Amino acid sequence: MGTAVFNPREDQLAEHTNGSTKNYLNAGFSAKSWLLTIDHKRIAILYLLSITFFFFIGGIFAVLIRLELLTPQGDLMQAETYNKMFTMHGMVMIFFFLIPSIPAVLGNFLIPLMIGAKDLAFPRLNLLSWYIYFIGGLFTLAAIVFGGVDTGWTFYTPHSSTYSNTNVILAAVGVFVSGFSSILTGLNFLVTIHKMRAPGLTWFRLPLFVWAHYATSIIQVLGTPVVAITIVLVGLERLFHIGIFDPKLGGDPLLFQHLFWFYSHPAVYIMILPAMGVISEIVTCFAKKKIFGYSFIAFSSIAIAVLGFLVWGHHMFTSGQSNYASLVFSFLSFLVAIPSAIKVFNWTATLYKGSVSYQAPMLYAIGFIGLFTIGGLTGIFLGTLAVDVHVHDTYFVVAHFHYIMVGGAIMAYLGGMHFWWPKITGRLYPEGWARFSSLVIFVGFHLTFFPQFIVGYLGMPRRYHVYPDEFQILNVLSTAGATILGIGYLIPLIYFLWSLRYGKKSSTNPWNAKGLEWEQAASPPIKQNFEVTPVVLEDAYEYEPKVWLK
Amino acid sequence: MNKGFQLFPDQASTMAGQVDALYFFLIAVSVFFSVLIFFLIYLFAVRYRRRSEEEVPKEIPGLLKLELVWSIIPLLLTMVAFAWGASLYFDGYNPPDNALEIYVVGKQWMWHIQHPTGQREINELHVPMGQPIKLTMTTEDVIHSFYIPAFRMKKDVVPGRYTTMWFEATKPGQYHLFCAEYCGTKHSEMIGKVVVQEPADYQNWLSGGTANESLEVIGEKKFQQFACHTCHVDKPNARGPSLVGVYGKGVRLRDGRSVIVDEAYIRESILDPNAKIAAGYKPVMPTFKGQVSEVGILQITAYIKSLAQDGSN
Amino acid sequence: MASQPHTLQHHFEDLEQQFESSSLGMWAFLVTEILFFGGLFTGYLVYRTKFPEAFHLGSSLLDVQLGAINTAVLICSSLTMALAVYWAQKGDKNKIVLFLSLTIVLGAAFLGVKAVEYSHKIHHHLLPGDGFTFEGPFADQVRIFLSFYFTMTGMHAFHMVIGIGLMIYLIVRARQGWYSSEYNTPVEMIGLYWHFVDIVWIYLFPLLYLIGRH
Amino acid sequence: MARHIVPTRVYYFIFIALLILTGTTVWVAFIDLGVMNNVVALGIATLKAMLVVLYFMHVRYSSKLTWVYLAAGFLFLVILLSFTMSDFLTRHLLAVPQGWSLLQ
Repeated sequence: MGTAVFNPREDQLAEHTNGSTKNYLNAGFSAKSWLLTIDHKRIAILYLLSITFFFFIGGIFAVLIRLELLTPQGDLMQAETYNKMFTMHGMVMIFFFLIPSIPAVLGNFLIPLMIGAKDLAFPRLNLLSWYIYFIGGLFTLAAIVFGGVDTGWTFYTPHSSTYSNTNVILAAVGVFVSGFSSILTGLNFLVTIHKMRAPGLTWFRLPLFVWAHYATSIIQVLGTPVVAITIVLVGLERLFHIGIFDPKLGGDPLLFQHLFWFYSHPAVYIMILPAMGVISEIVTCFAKKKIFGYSFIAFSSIAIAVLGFLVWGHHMFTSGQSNYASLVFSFLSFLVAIPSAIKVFNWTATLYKGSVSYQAPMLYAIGFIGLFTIGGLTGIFLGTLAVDVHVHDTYFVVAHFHYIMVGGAIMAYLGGMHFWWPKITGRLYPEGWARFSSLVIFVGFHLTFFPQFIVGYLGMPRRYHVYPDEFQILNVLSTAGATILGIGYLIPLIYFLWSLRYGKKSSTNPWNAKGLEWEQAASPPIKQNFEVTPVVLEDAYEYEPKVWLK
Repeated sequence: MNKGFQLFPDQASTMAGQVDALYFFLIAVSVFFSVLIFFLIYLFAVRYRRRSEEEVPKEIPGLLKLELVWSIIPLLLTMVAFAWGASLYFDGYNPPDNALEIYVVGKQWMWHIQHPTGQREINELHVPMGQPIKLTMTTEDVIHSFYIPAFRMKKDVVPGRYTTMWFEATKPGQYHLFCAEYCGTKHSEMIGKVVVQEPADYQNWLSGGTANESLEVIGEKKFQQFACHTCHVDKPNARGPSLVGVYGKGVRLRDGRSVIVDEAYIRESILDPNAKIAAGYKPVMPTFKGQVSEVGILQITAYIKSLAQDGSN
Repeated sequence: MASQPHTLQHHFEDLEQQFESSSLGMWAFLVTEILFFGGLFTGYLVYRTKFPEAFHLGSSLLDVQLGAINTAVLICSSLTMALAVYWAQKGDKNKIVLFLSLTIVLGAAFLGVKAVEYSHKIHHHLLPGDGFTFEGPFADQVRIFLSFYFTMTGMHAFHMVIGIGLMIYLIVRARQGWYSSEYNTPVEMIGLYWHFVDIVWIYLFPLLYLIGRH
Repeated sequence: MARHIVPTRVYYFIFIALLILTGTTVWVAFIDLGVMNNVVALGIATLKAMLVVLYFMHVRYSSKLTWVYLAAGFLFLVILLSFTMSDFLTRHLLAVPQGWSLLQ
C-alpha cells in the first residue's frame, strides 16, 4: 500500500472521489437497481434503512416504558400493555436492530473493501439475507399490529407455550425467519474472509474489524440454528401440546432455558464483537499509531466467540438448575471476562505516545471504552454466584446489559457510522454537531442506566409495571436520562440526512487512515470496489512509514 | 420496610451481610479498574494530543510480559470472586438440618404459604427471628421466583417439581417479597411482605387468628377423602405399600433401582403412580392428576411425613 | 468457458476460487444443520435419561421393519447421489440425469414409507395433540417420545423434500448442458446436502426405532 | 481443476459396508447387552456416518479447512449436549459438595 506519495493510483482515485465518474451510488437510480442489487454496498444501505426504522420503533417502546415508570403506580397504561411494550422493545431491538446493526451494515459494506475483494463470496445470498430479514420484520410488525406479544423477548416456557394468549406464534415466526438472515450473513462472511482476500493479505495482516466479524460469524453460524429449532418446538407446543416444554404433560421447562441461552448468551457477543472491531479501527486511526498487541486483540475475539458458548448457564443460577452446573458455568463465565479485559487494556495502550485527535468517531470510541468497561465489570458481579442470586432478574441486570448493548454496541455503531460515513456517502458530516451528540449520548446514557444499578441492588425486579414508592427517585432520574438519550440519538439522524445534500464532499481518505478501503477505494467506492485487484505488501495499521519506502 | 431513599437495601438475614461484603469487594475492584482506565485514557489523550498533522508517532511493538500481566492479574481477582461467591451460594442453597419447613405454592398471581402448624397465608410470610427457615416451593402454573431482597435470597419456583431455599432472619420488621421471574399480566402485583418477628411474638401470632388445623391433620383428611387409605394400609398383602415410617428412607423399586422417599417422590407417585413402583407391587394405582392441587399434595405429604415420626398410625 | 458466462461469477478470480468458496459455504451450512438437529438431539437425550422405560415403550410402538427398509432405501439413494456427482465430475450429462432421477425415486420411496408409518400412528391416535390417547403406563412420557419422533422425522422429511426439489432443478439444468467436467459445483454441493440428510437418518434410526428391543 | 475423483468401486464398497452395518445394528438391538446396546447402536451409527462423510462426501480428500469446520460442528454439538446434561445429571445429587467450606 505504501504512503500516499507512492500510490500510483492516487489521481485516478481523486477523480472518482470528486464524483466525475460512476460510483456505486450513481450506478443506477431505479427502484429495481436497489431492490434487486447484488452489490454488497447497496445491500448494506438497504440494511441501514431497515435497521434505522426498527431502531426507532424499538425506541418508541423504550420511551413509553420509561414514561410509565416515572411513577410507581401503573397510571399510563394497563399491565398487559406494559408487558407487551417491554417484550416488543426487547424483541425489536435485539433481533431487528442490534444483531444485524454492525455486521449487516458496516460489515457488509466494509469487509470486501477491507480485504480487497469485489464483493462477498455469495452476493445473491447476501440479497436473500436482506429479504429474509425483511420478511421476519414483517411478521414481527404483524405481531405488534395485531395486538402485541407479552412473553418477554426470552419466550420462557411454559408461559409462552401454554399460558400467554397473545400473538406468540407470529412473533416466534418473525424471530425464527430473521434468524436465518443472521446465519446466512455469518456464513457469507466466513467464506469471504477465507477465500476472497487480496494477494498478500495474510490472516495477520487483516484489519481487526475483519477478525471481529470472523468471530461473530462463528457464533451466528453455530448458535442461531439452536434457537431456531427451539422456537419451532415452542410453536409446536402451543399448537399441538406436544409436552416437551409443558410440565403438566411431564416436560421440563428448564430444557427450554438451556436451549434458548445456548444461543442467546453468545448472541450478546454477536452484538459486542463487531463493536469491538469498530473500536479497534477508530482508536488506531485517531492515535495515528499501529494498534498495540494486534495478535492479542485478534485472538481475544476468537476466544470470546468460543468461550461464549460455554457460559450460558449463568442466566440460570436461580432457576433450579443443578448447583454443580452453576458452579461450572460461573467458573467459565469468569474466563470469558479476560479476553474482554485484554482488548480494553490494548486500546488504552495504543493511545500511549500516540498522536491523539478528538474527532467525533474518536469521541464515540472513547465513550465506548468507558461504557463497556463499566458494563463488563458489572458482568463480573453477575457471574459471581451469591451476588447473582440477589441481583438476578432485577434492574441491576437491566442496567448491565444496556451498558454492554446500548452503551457499547450502539456507541460503537454510531462511531463506525461517523468514521465510514465519508466512505459510504462521499460526504462529510458536520463535525461540531457530531461531537456534541456524542457528548449528549454519553451523559444521557449514564443518567438513564446508572441509577438502575442502584435500584437493582435495592431489589427492584425487572419487568415490573408498578413498583414500591421508595424506588421512585431513581426511576425518575432514569426517565430524565432517557429523554436526553433519546434526543442524543435523534441529532445524528438529522445531521446525517442533512449532510447527504449539504455536507462537504469528502476526499478519498479524510482521516489519513490506513487500510484498503481508505487508500485504494474512492469515496464513495466504484461499483466493483477497486479498479485493479490490490496487492498487499505490509501489515495493518502501518502508520509509521517503513524506512525502505522513504 | 423503610420507605425513605437509600442506596443499599436493608440487611435482615444472616446471608445479607455476607453477600454485601462480597458486593463491596467487587465494587472496590471495579472502581479500581474503571478509574485506572479512565485516568490512563484521559492522561494519554491530553498528553499525546495531536499537535500537528505531520507528526508521526513511533510504533511501539507488542510486549508479551505486559499482556500476561494484564491477563493474569484480572484472572486471579476473578478467581477470588468465583470462590467466594460459590462458597456463599452453596451455603445459601443448603439448608441446615434444624430448619423449620414452610411450604410455598405460587399461582398467577399470588403466593400461597402454608405453615406446618396449619396457618395459611396469602402474600404474607410470618417467620421467627433467629430460626433457619426452609421453604419448599412449587407452582400451579408458570415459573415464578420467590425473592426477598432484604435477605439477598431468591429462587425460581418451577412447575412440575419442588425447589427449595432457606434463610435465617436477623432483624424484626417487614420486608418486601417479590416475584422476580416474569409470570404474565400481573407479574408486578405478585408481591407481598415477609414479617420477621421476635420468637415470642411469632408464638403469639401462631396461636392467634383462626383455629387452624395443622397441615398433617388436613393431609390426613385428604388421605381419606381420596381413599388412599383403602390400599395404603399397614397390613400384609395390602394392594399398596404401607406408608408408615417410609419418609426419608430408601425404597427398592420393581425394576431394581431404589429411590429415597422425599417430597419429590411422593409428588410424582401421586401424579404419575406408574413412574416408580415399589418392589412387590403392581401398577394398579390411578393417577390423581387434575384432582388434587399442589397445595393438597403438600398436605398429604405432610401427613405421610408425620407417619414417619410417630411410627404408628 | 466463454460460451458459458454463467459458470464464473463476476467477483471471483477463477473457477478454483469459486468452487472452494461454494464448498466451504456448503460445509458451513451443514455445520448449522448439525446444530439445528442438535437442539432436537439434546431434548431427546434429556428426556431419554429422565424416562428410560417410557422411551422403550414408545419405541416399541414403531415398526422396526419399515424403519430398516427405509434406512436401506436412503443408503441406496446416497449411493446413486454419489454416482451422480461422479458422472458430473466426468461431465456425462445423461448419466447425471439418470442417477439424479434414481435418487429422486428412492427419496420419494422413503417419504412414501414414512407417510405409511405416520398414517398408522395417526390412525391409532398416537399423534401428540388433543386427540392423543395411549392406553398404558407413562402416557405422558410416551407422548413426549412420540413428540420427538414426529418432530425429528418430520424435520428430516422436510429436508428431504427440499433436497428432491433441488435435484429437480439440477436435472433441468443438466439437460440444458450446464454441467461439465470443468463446472459441476451445484451437483457436488447438493450431493453434500443429500448425504448429510442421510447421516441424520443414520442416527435417528437406532435412537428412535431400536431402543429397548431386547 | 485438479480435484480428486473417487473411483466408483469405492462407492460400491462403502455402499455394501453401510448395508451390512445397518443389518448388524438391527440384529444387535434384539440381543440384550444391557447398557452396551446403546453404545453399540451409537457406535455403529457413528461408523456409518464416518463412512458417508469420508467417502461419499469426499472429506477424506478435502482440505484441512473442511476438516476444521466439520470438527467445529461436532465439538459445539458435544458442548450443547454435555453442558445441558451437566445440569440434568447432577440435579439430584447433594446440594453441597462434601467438605465444601472454602471461606468459612
